[in-house]
Amino acid sequence: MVKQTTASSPLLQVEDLGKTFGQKPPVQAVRGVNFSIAQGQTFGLVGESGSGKSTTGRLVLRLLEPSAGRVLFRGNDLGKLGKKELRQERRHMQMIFQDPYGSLNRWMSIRETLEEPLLVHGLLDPAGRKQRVETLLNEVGLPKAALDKYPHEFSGGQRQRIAIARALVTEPELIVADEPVSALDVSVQAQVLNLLLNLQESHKMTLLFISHDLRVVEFMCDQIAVMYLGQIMELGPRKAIYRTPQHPYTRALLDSIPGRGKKELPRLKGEIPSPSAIPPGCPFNTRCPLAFDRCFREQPALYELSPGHVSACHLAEAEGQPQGRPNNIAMSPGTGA
Amino acid sequence: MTNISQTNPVLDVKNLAVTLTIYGRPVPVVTNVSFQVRAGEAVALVGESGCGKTMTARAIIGLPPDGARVGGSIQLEGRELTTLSKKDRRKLGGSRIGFIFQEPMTSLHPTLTVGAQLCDTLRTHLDLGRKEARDRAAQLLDRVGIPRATAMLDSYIHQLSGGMRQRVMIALAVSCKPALIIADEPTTALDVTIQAQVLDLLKEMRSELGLAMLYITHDLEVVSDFCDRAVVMYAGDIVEEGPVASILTAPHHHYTRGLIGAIPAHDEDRKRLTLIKGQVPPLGAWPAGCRFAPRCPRADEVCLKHPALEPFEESAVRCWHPVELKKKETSTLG
Amino acid sequence: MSLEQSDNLVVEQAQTLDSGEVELPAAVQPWTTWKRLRRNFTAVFSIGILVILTVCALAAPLLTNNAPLTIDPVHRLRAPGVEGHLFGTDYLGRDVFAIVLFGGRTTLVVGLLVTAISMVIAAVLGLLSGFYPKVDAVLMRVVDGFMSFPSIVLATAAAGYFGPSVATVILALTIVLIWPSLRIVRGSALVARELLMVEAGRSVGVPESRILWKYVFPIVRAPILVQTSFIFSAAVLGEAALSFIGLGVDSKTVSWGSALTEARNYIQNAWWIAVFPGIALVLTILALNLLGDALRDILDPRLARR
Amino acid sequence: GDSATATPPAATTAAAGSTPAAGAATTAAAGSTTAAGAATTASAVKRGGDLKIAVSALPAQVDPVVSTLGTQWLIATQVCEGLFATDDNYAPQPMLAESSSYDPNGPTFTVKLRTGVKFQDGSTMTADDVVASLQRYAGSAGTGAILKGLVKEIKATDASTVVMSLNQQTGIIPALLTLTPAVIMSKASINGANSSTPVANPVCTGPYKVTDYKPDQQAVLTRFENYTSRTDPTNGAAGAKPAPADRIIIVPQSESSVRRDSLLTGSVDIATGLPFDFYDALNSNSAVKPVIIKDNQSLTMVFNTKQGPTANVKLRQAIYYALDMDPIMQAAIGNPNFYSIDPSWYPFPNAIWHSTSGADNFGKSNPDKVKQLLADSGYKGETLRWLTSKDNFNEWYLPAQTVQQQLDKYGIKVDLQLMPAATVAQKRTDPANFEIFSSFLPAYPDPTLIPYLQSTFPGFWTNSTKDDLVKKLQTTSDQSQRVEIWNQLHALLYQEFPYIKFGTEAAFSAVGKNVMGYSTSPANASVFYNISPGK
Amino acid sequence: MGKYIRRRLLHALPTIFIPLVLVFFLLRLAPGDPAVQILGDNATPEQIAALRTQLGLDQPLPIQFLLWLKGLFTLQLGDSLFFHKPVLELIPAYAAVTLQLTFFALVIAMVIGLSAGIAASLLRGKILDRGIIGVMVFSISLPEFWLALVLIFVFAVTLRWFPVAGYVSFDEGVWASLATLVLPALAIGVRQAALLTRMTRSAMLDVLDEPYVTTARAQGLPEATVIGRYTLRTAAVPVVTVIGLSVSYLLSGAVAIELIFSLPGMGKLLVDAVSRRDYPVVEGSVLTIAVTLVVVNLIVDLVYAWLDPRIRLK
Ligand SMILES: Nc1ncnc2c1ncn2[C@@H]1O[C@H](COP(=O)(O)OP(=O)(O)OP(=O)(O)O)[C@@H](O)[C@H]1O
Ligand SMILES: Nc1ncnc2c1ncn2[C@@H]1O[C@H](COP(=O)(O)OP(=O)(O)OP(=O)(O)O)[C@@H](O)[C@H]1O
Ligand SMILES: [Mg+2]
Ligand SMILES: [Mg+2]
Repeated sequence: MVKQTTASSPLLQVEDLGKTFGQKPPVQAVRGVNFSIAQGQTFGLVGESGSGKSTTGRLVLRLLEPSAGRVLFRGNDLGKLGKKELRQERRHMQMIFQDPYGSLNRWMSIRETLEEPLLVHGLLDPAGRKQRVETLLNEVGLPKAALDKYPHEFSGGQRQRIAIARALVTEPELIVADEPVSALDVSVQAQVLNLLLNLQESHKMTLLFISHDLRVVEFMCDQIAVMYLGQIMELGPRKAIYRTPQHPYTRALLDSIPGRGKKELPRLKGEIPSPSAIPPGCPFNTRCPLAFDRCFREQPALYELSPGHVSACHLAEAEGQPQGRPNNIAMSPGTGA
Repeated sequence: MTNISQTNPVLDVKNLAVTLTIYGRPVPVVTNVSFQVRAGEAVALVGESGCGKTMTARAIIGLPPDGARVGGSIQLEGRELTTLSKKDRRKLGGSRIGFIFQEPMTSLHPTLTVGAQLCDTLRTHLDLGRKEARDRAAQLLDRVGIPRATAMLDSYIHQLSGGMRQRVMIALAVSCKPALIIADEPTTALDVTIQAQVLDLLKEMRSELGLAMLYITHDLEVVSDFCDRAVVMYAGDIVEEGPVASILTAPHHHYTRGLIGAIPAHDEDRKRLTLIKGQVPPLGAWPAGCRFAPRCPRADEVCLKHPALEPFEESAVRCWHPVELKKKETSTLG
Repeated sequence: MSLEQSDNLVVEQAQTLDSGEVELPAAVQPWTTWKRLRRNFTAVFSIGILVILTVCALAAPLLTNNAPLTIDPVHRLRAPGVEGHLFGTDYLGRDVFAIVLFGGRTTLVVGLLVTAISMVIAAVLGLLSGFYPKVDAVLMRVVDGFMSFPSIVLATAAAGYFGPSVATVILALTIVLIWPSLRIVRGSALVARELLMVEAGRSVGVPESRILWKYVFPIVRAPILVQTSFIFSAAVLGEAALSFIGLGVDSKTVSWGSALTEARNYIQNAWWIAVFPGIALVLTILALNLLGDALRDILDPRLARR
Repeated sequence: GDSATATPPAATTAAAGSTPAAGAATTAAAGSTTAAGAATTASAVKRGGDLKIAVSALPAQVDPVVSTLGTQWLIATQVCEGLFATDDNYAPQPMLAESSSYDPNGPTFTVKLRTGVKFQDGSTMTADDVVASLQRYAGSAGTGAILKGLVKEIKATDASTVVMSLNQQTGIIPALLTLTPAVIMSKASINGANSSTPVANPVCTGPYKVTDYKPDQQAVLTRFENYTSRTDPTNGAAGAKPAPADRIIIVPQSESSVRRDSLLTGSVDIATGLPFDFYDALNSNSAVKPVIIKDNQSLTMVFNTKQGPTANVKLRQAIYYALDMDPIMQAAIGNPNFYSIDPSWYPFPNAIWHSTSGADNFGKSNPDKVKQLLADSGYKGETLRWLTSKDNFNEWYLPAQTVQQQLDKYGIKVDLQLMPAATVAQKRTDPANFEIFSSFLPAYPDPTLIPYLQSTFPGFWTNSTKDDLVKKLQTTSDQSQRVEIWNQLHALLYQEFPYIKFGTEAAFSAVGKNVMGYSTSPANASVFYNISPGK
Repeated sequence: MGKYIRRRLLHALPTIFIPLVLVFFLLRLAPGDPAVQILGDNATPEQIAALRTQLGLDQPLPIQFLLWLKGLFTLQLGDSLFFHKPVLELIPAYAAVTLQLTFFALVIAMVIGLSAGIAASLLRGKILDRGIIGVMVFSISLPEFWLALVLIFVFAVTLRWFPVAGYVSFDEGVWASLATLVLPALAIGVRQAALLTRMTRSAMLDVLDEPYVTTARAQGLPEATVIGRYTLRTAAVPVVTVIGLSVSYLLSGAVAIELIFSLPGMGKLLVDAVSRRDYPVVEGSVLTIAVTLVVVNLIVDLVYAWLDPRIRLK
C-alpha cells in the first residue's frame, strides 16, 4: 500500500543517493546526494556535463537502481516497492526529456502517445481519456487536429509540448524535466519555459528541473543545487545562489555566463575530471582558483550559510554551521582510491 | 555600417545566394546575403537553427553541399573567389581562411593523430620539412593552451576532452596565419566554463594575429563582449546588421527584438519571457513578402512585399516598420 | 554455394549495428514509406518485375496447356517456337515454358517461406537477444556456432532425414538464413534498447511487454523489411545451389534451380533449356536486390546513397 | 548387393572402344592399324606419349580388396593382374596362370603359374604371393565370400603351383578370379593386412605402376618397363598387353560437361561416362570420336518378394505384362543408339551366357493378361512404395516414372519415393520399407556372381527351385551343362519376376581423334593399358 | 593485446564446439551407414555388422559421443573411413587447395571491388557510378555455378585461354597452377567483388560525408590527400568486415565451384565425405573450417584495431 503524504512533509526526499556504473573502472556518477523538494516547488540541478545531473534525475524516478541511499516519494521509499507497485507509482511522477525528437515514439500518433499513460495505469474510461487528452492538448497550446498526427509532423518545440502533455496526463505530483529546452532554439525555448511556468501554476505540480544553462535555471527555479562530479557543491534558494554564491565553483559558473562579464574570480582552468578518477579531497580541487592544502586532503562538509543555503567548501567553514550530515561519500562504493 | 574601420574588407560578400536541389526541386536556402568583414574585426552571424548560417559559411569556403548552386560574389582580400578555379580556391582554405567547426569530435579525423593532421595542413601550405612541421605543430598546440604539446601530437582526438579538441581545431585553423577565420558555433557543444576558456583563446588569437573573424552563433549574448558587429539572419535573409552593442540593447528588427526578449534575464523575479509566436517556416515554404511577417506583431499589408536591407540609425534593417531607438528605453531588456 | 553467405550485406549490416554506431533512421515512418516507395523508380521497377513473375507463376495453368513434368521423349530438345513450345523442350521433352512458369511457383514459394519463417524466428530471437543480456550471451554463441557450420552438412543431413523435397530445402535454407537476420534484428534491438523513447515509455510506466511490441518492434521492423528482400534472394539462389549439388527439391517438383541444374549439360547444344529458367532466376534475384537497395534508401536515410 | 555399384564394367567406369565407323576412320588416319571389330592388336598401336583420361571419380585407394564397389577398382584394374582375365566376350582366359585344371577327385582346382613374372618392385612372383593374395580376397566382402564358400584351403605346392581344395565341384573359379579384387599382390606388400584394411602401396605385376596417387586430383600410372607380357594376342584384358602409352594419367572430373570440354580442348584424350545427349555434337566434331559401349547394363526394378502386395507373384506378373519396354527405355535414354530391348539377364549378346529363355514376346504389354492376373492376384489398389533416387537419374528415376505412368492405366498405384541413393541403399534392407526399388545390373564374368540371385539381396527372393539351380550352376564344371542350367534359371526369372528388366543401356565415352586401341566391349571398357594416345 | 587475443580465442571456443557437436549428431542420426558405403552393397549383412563393430558404430550413441569427445580433446580425429588415412594427414592437402582458391578469389574481389567501389563513390551519381552499380547488382544476381559454366564455355572451350578444369599444384609449375585457378577464382570472385564494390562505395560515401573530410578540404589539402589519407583508411573498416565474411564464405562455400572445376578442395572433400558418411573426415573438415573462421575473425579484429586507434587504445 502506498501511503498518502501529509501536506507538510516534502514531496520528495533524497537521502545519500549514490550511483556507480560499471566495474573497471567504476564510474561514480552520483555520490551522497541529499536534497528534498516541497510540494509545488521547482528545484533546479545545474552543473557541467558529466556532473551527474541526469543520473540523479533518473535515480529519483527509479529508472535506475541506486547503488546507495534512498528516495522517499510521498513518504514512501521507492526502493521498497515491488515492480508492479513501482510501475503504478509512476503515474504520480513523470519525466520530460531533453530530446523531443527521441523521446516520443514515432510510430504512435499523438493521441496514442497521450492516452498511453492512462491506458497502462487503467485510468479513466475511453470517453474520459479522450476528454482528458483533448483538454491537455489545448493547455499546451496545440490544436485538436494534432491528435491524429505523428511526431514527425511537428517542430521541436511542438514535440516538447507534446512530451509535456504526456508527462501531465496522469496528473503527476512530480515532474523531472531533464534539460527540457536545451535542444530548442531561443525563441522556442522561451515558449516552452513560459508554458512550463503556466502549467506548474495551474497544476500545482512539483518540478525537478535539470539544466546546464544557468540563465534558464535562474529563470525557472526556487531552489537550486549546483552539482560537480556527482556531488552537490552548493544548494540554496535562487536568490542566495545567484546573488551571494559562496562556492568557488558556483561563482566560476556564474562568471562564465556569456555576456555578463563581472568576473569575480580568474577563469577556471582545465576541465571536469572523469567521474571514474575523482580526485581525493575536495573534488573541485584540481580547478579551484582558491584551493589550499586542506582541499587536497579533506573532503569538505556541507556548511549552512543561511537557512537552506549550504555549501561544500572549506572556505565556508568560517561563515557557516556544519550541517548535521557531512557531505561525505562513504556510502558510494569504490572511493578512497 | 557607419562606425566600422575604413580599411579594405578582408571578406566582402555580395548578394550571396545558395540554392539546394531537394528531391529534384531547387530550393533557396540563402538569399541576398551581403556583408563585409574587415581586418581585426569580428562579425557575428546570428540566427536560429536552419536559417542558413552554416550554408553561408560553406559557400564562402567553397564547399557547399553536393548539387548546390551558389550565386553572387565573394571577395577575399580583394580577390573574387567565385571565378577562381577549384584548385586555386582550394588552396586558399587553410592558408588564407581558417575554419572552425561546431563539433570538434567529428570534424577532426578519428584515426589520424593530432600531429599528423596539423602537419598535413602546414606542409600543404608552407614549405616545411617533416621535422619542422612537427615542431611548428607542437608550438601551435602549446600556443592554444594544450599541455605537454609535443606528447599530444601523437594522441588521437578521442583521447582528448571536448575543450582540448576545440583547441586543436583552433590550432588547425590558425596554423598558417590566415587572414580570416570562420568559426561555426565553436562553443555550442561545450560547457559554459569551457566555452569561456575557448572564447578567451579566440580573442587572444584574434588580436595576436590581427585576424578578421566571422563568428557564427545562435546566442547573441555569447558574442556581446567579443564581436564588433552582428549580422542577424532569418530564413536565409539578413534581417538586421549593426554594432553588437546596439543590436543587443536597441534592436530595430522585430525578430531581433524577439530573440533578445527570449533570453531569460538575470536576477528578476520570474515573469514570463517575451515571445515570438509561431515557428521558423520550413525550407521551401518561405512567405513571399517579409519572411518574418507571419510571426511579426507589427505586420500589415505592406509586409506582403519583401523589404530591402536599409540603413537605419547606426544599423541596417530589413523591415517596413523598424523599431525606433527612442522607444527602446521602455523595452523589456535589462 | 551462395546459401551460406545469404548475403554479405546482411551480416555487414548486422555488424554495423552490433558496433552500435548506427543512429536510427530518423525518417523511417510507415506512413511515408509507401509514398517514398512509390516515388522511387528502382523500387517500382523491381516490384513490377516481381509482380509480373509472381502473377505468371500463379497463373501458370492458365498460361500453358503443358504440364511441366510430362515427359515426352519423342519431342526432346526442340528449339524455342517449334511445335508450339514457346521456349522449346528440354532433354526429357518437357515444355520449357511450363517449367519456367511452374518452376517459378516452387522457387517463389521456397523463397517466400524461407524468408517468412527465418525472419519471424530471427525477429523473435533477435528481439529477445537484444533486450535480455542473458539470452544474448547464450544466443550469440549459438549464432556464431551455426554461422561457422558448413551449410552443406546441414542440407545433406536434412535431405537424409526427410528425403529431398521442397520442405527439406525450405528447412535447410531456413536454418542457414536465420542467423544473419537474427544478428541484424539483435543489432537494431540493442540500439533500440538504449533509445530515449524506450526510457520515456518506461518512465510513464509502460509494461515491458508493451515496450517490446510497441516501442522496439517498430524500430527493428525497418531493417527486417530491408533484410527480407536480401534473404529472399539468398533463398532463391540457395535453392539453385542446393539443386546443383544434388540436394534440391525432388523431381516431382520443378524449380528454376533444378531446371538450371539439369540444364547444365546443355548450355552448348540446347541453350534454351538453360537460358529461360536462368533469365527468370536472375531477373528475380536482380529485382529483389534492387528492391532491397531501394528499401534501404527509403527506410534508412543514412544508407540512402548505397 | 546392388548391381548399381558392383562390378568393374559398371556404367560409371566405362572407357574406350570404337564404333565400327569410327574404327574405320582410325585405320585410315593412322594408316597402319587394323581394327577388327572390338579388339585391336598390340603391334598396331603407336608407342609413347601420355594418355590422359577424364573419369567421374577416382577410387579412394589403389587396393581393390577393401571395397565391393566397382568404381573403387579402377586403378587396380590398370596396375594389377589376376590369375585370369576376361576377354572381350566375358570369357575367362589365363593371365598370370599358365594353365589350370579341375580335379573332380578332391575336388581340387590347380593353377600352374607363369614363371619369371616380375612384380613392380623387381621381385619375382611365386605361389606364396598368390596364396596370400587369394586368401585375403577370400576374406573380403562380396565375391570374396563366394570363393571362401567354395574353397577349403589354398596352398602352394611348389613355387609355381597353387592348389585349392574345394568343398564341392564347381566351374566358376576362373571367372571369379578375373575380378579385380582377386588380383595378385606381392606378399611383402600385403604385409599381413586383413581384407578390410587397405594395402597402402600394393605391388602388382601389371604393365603400369602407380607413381602418383591423389584420389581427388589425379592418378599417374607409369609404364612398368620390366613387365612380363603374355605372348598370346591381345583380347580385352587378356593376352598380351602392349602398354603403348608412357604414362596413363587419370583425372577425376565429376561434371560430365567438363569431361567433354576437357576432351574438346585436348587436355584429355578420353572422356568416359558421358551423357548420350552429347553424341550429336561430338560426332560432328572432327577432333574427337564418340565411343558407344553397347549392351553395358540392364535397367531393372526389384520387388519385395518377402512381404506386402508384391510378395504375390500374380501381381508381379501383372506388372510385367503391363509394361511397354521401348517407351520406358526411350524416356530413360533418349537416343535409340544407346539402348536395346533385350530380355537377357546377361546383357552382352556375344557372351555365352546371353539368354532369351522364358521371355516370350518381351517388351510388349499384354492388357488382357494384365487384367486377368490382377484379378487373380487379389490386388485391391494398395499403393506400391517405390524407392528411387535422382542420383541415378537415367537408370533409376526416369524408368520408374514411365513405369508409374504405364501402371496407372491399370489402376496399379505407385508411390515414387525419392531419396538420396545412400538412403535407398539403407532403406531397402528392411522389407517393411518398400515394395519396389530401382536398380541396374551389368554383366558378370559368371552368372553365379549376379548379386540378385542371393537371397540376402534386398527383395529377399527365396525359392527352392532357384536355390537348386544356383547350387547346380556353382557345382557344375562342364560349360555347356552350365549354360543349360542358366537357361532354366533364366526361364524361372521370367515366371516368378522377382525383378523386371526393361532393357539394356549402353555406355558412352569419347576419345581424341588420334587415340587407338580402345575396346568397345563392356567387359573391358575400363581397361586403359592397351590404348595409345596416338601422339 | 595478448590478453585481448586470449579472450577472443576463449570466446571462440563455443564457435568451434557447437558446430562439432552439431555435426556429430546430425551425421549419426541421419540415415546412411558408413559400413554400407565402404563395403558396397554386395557385402552381406554379417560383413557389414562386422565392419560396424570394427568402426565402433555399434555402440550406443552416448558412448560414441564420449569416445568422440575424448578423441577431440586429444586431437585424435580418427582415420578416414574411406581413405583409410588419418584425417589430420588428409585434410591439409585439401585445405591448401581451398586456401589458394580463396586467396585468388579474394585478390580478384579486392582488386575489382575496391577500385570499382572507390571509383563509383568519387563519381557518385555520374554515369560511371550508375554503370558500376548496374554491373554490380547483376553480378550479385548470378548463381555462381552458372557463371562458372559460362566462363568455361567462353574462356576455356572457345578461346582456350585457360584449362577447362583440374588442379595443378604449385610445385608442378607456378604458371600452370595459376592458370588452373583463374576461372574458378573468377567464378566465385565476381560475386564477392560485387559485394565488396557495394560496401566500398557506401563506406566511402559515408566517410566522404563526414565532417572531418570537409575539414580536410577546408584546410586546403589536395584532393589526393583527402581521399588517400583522410577517407580510405576509415572507409576500410566496414570493408574489412565484408572481406572477412568473404573469406569465411569462400572457405566452405565454394562447393559447386570445386565440383565443376574438379578442384580437390575442402568443399569437395566435405560433400563427398558427407555423402559417403565418412564421419571422421566430415568432423575434421568442420573443425578445420570452424577454426579457420575463428582465426579469420581474429585477424579481421586485429585489422580493425590496426585501422582504428579508438579500438586499439581502448
Ligand atoms: N548508463 C551509464 N553507464 C556508464 N556510465 C554512465 C551511464 N550513465 C551516465 N554515466 C556516466 O555518469 C556520469 C554522469 O552522467 P550524467 O548523464 O548524469 O551527467 P549530466 O550531468 O546529465 O551530463 P550532461 O550535461 O552531459 O547530460 C558521466 O560521466 C556519464 O558518462
Ligand atoms: N545537404 C543539404 N541538403 C538539404 N538541405 C540542407 C542541406 N544542408 C543544409 N540543409 C538545410 O538548409 C537549411 C540551412 O541550413 P544551415 O546548416 O545553413 O543552417 P544553420 O543556420 O547553420 O542552422 P544550425 O544552427 O542548425 O546549424 C536548413 O534548413 C537545412 O535543413
Ligand atoms: Mg544529462
Ligand atoms: Mg549550422
